[in-house]
Amino acid sequence: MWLWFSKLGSPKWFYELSGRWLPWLTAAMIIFMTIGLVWGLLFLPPDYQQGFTSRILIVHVAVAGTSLAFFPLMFVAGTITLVWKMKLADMVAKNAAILGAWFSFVTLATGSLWGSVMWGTWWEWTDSRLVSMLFQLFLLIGVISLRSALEDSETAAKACALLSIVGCINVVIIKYSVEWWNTLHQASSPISTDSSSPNGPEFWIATLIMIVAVYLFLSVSLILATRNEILERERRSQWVRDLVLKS
Amino acid sequence: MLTAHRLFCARDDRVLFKNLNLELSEGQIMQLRGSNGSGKTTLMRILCGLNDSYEGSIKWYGQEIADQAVNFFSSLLYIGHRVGVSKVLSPVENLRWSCSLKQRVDDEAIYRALAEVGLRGFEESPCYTLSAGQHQRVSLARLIISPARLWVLDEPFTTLDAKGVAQLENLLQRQAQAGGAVLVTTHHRLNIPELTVLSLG
Amino acid sequence: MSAKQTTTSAAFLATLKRDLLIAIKKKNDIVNPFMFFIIVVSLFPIGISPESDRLREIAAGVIWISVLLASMLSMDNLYRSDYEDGSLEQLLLSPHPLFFLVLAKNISHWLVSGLPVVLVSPLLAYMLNLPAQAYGTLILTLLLGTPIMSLIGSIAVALTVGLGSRGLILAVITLPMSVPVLIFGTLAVQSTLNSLSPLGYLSLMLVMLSVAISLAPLASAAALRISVN
Amino acid sequence: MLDAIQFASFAEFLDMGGYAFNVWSVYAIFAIFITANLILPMRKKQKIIRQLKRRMAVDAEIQSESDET
Repeated sequence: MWLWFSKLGSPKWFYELSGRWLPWLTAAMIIFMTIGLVWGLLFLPPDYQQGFTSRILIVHVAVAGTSLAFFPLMFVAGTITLVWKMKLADMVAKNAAILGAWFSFVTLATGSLWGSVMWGTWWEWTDSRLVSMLFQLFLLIGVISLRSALEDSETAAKACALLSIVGCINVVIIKYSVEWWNTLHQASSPISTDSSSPNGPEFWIATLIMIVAVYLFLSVSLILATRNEILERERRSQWVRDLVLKS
Repeated sequence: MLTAHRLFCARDDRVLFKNLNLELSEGQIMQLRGSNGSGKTTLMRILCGLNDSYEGSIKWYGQEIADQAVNFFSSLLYIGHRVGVSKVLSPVENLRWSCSLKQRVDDEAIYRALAEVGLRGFEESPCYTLSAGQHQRVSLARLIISPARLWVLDEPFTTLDAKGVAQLENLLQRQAQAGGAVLVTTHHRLNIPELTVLSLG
Repeated sequence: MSAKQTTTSAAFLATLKRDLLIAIKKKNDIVNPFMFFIIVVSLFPIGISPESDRLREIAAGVIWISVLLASMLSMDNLYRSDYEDGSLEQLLLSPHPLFFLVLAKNISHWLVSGLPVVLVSPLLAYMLNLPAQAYGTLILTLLLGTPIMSLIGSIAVALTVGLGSRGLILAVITLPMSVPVLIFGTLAVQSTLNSLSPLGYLSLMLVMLSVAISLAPLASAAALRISVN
Repeated sequence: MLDAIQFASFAEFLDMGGYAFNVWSVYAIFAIFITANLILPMRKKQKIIRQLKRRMAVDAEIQSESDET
């Protein structure tokens, strides 16, 4: 068990393993993405309430659902960095923060494009999901800027790990308090939550396919970025030199 | 009492030291030598437990320091580049705090120690009115008060005048005779007969 | 030797005393954030509207946000000078649990920066036309909320203490984390204004405070060990 | 299968039931997001490898020079 764990932490081992996985993951991503997009755009019948705007939701829900994975991911990576001093976890965490910020931003952008049709407004403070996603974005930006501010890479790794752990706990508290805050203001809100989810099994199947596709995209992109990070940080080691010579 | 075994430390790709072994026993004064950037300060901070980015083992009386931090910290006195003297406070107020982090101390002992390091008359003046050498002397007063077995001193001689240097050398020898140990970095030629030297880099 | 060793509570008190002493001697660090708070609050009526009805509605929020901003300012000094003069290293090398020493520093920081703000808040509430029945709730929320801010801010300060120029990074990290405090602080005042009991919110803030007291110093201590490397 | 397509003409497809701007913006953002986060790391990898090659060439040169002297 311990051996396996330390092996998992070895960047070289990860680089080789991920190199073997990457083609399969990419292929699966392309397949799911194509099915999801073609079905979503061409075949999905218009929702009886929302018409063709339900096509927005397919993408939005997939991205939003996936971006919920980032704080747990960074929590785990941060714990591993602090407890076992595993460098690989930090390399993943660094890129997860950046990718997570992208995800949060796209969630907000697509959400407000959908909201502008359904609610007639681009931004709605009474939607707790949008508000807590906004603060998730802020927290991720905080982690990213802390890393860029700290020069020593080891200090940066540990500091960001700690901040991610604190941030995760906070995201949960923020989420619940914003929800609470919202229920009290809901009276004055133009939104009724019931209308926000279209019915129909086709919609959910299409969304599910997109969620799988986006998760696959997340792993492919994260692996690509992590591999770059490995190459940069391990540039002095023999195996990276051999690899560069071969390519 | 303090042993380090196969220490390895690299900072951003640069290997500071590897496979470094060190043994410090009672009554020993050890001087760390090495050019600038050879890792003297880093080694000291690692040995004190301030810096944990190293590989290898450090033992205090045969037990890893990480497993007995409380025990180790109460027998350790460290004075770094930054001597730990607040400019706003007076020497007495500074010592009252920094000593009480480790042991019980009365004002009388503090005044006596300050007089011994030549700060009589400055006890109550705020430290920003004192010179760098006098700051150093305030921190040296802690050596007199402290019962710590192990002293780790990073460049304690730099700002001292000739008299201060002699006095500190004297203090180090007194500590060694009392069965304590000293680890010190300096570029000075120390006037201490039984000196062990460890060269880095 | 063990007979001469200090107890943790003695080290705690010594640290508390020292920090208060430093704060009293460096008056600017206390006075400036405090003045900043008062000035920011008095800018709102000019920027938004001098009408008393409008002011009454925003009073609690204005005071709370100004408190958050002022605490950002005062926070910067929590560990900085200790880091620069080496006292922080001495703190880390103490045999006593860092948890309590950090807590002592946080308490002293709150006493000199949080408490004055709480004390002056009724005056500002009056200037913003907050109805008198809400004063008690406002003070209570501030009493519970400002220490939470000090404790959370301490983590961020500890993480950034080694930075040469940190600019606004402290605010970027800390302000998003202050959202729950802000929400419950203002909700409590609002519900008093609507003649509802604020007890639920206050007890929630109390829970948050006790969680912060028991966890935040741990995180701060870990952050200090990381920063002083 | 083709009759399951919800649109009678290409123009209707583009129109998206009147919500063309919103729907197509979302898909455009999504497309940019996906491609950017796949292409950028790939390009970065090539850059890193190029840099490493250059550095290794320099290292080898220094090595051979010091061997000669």
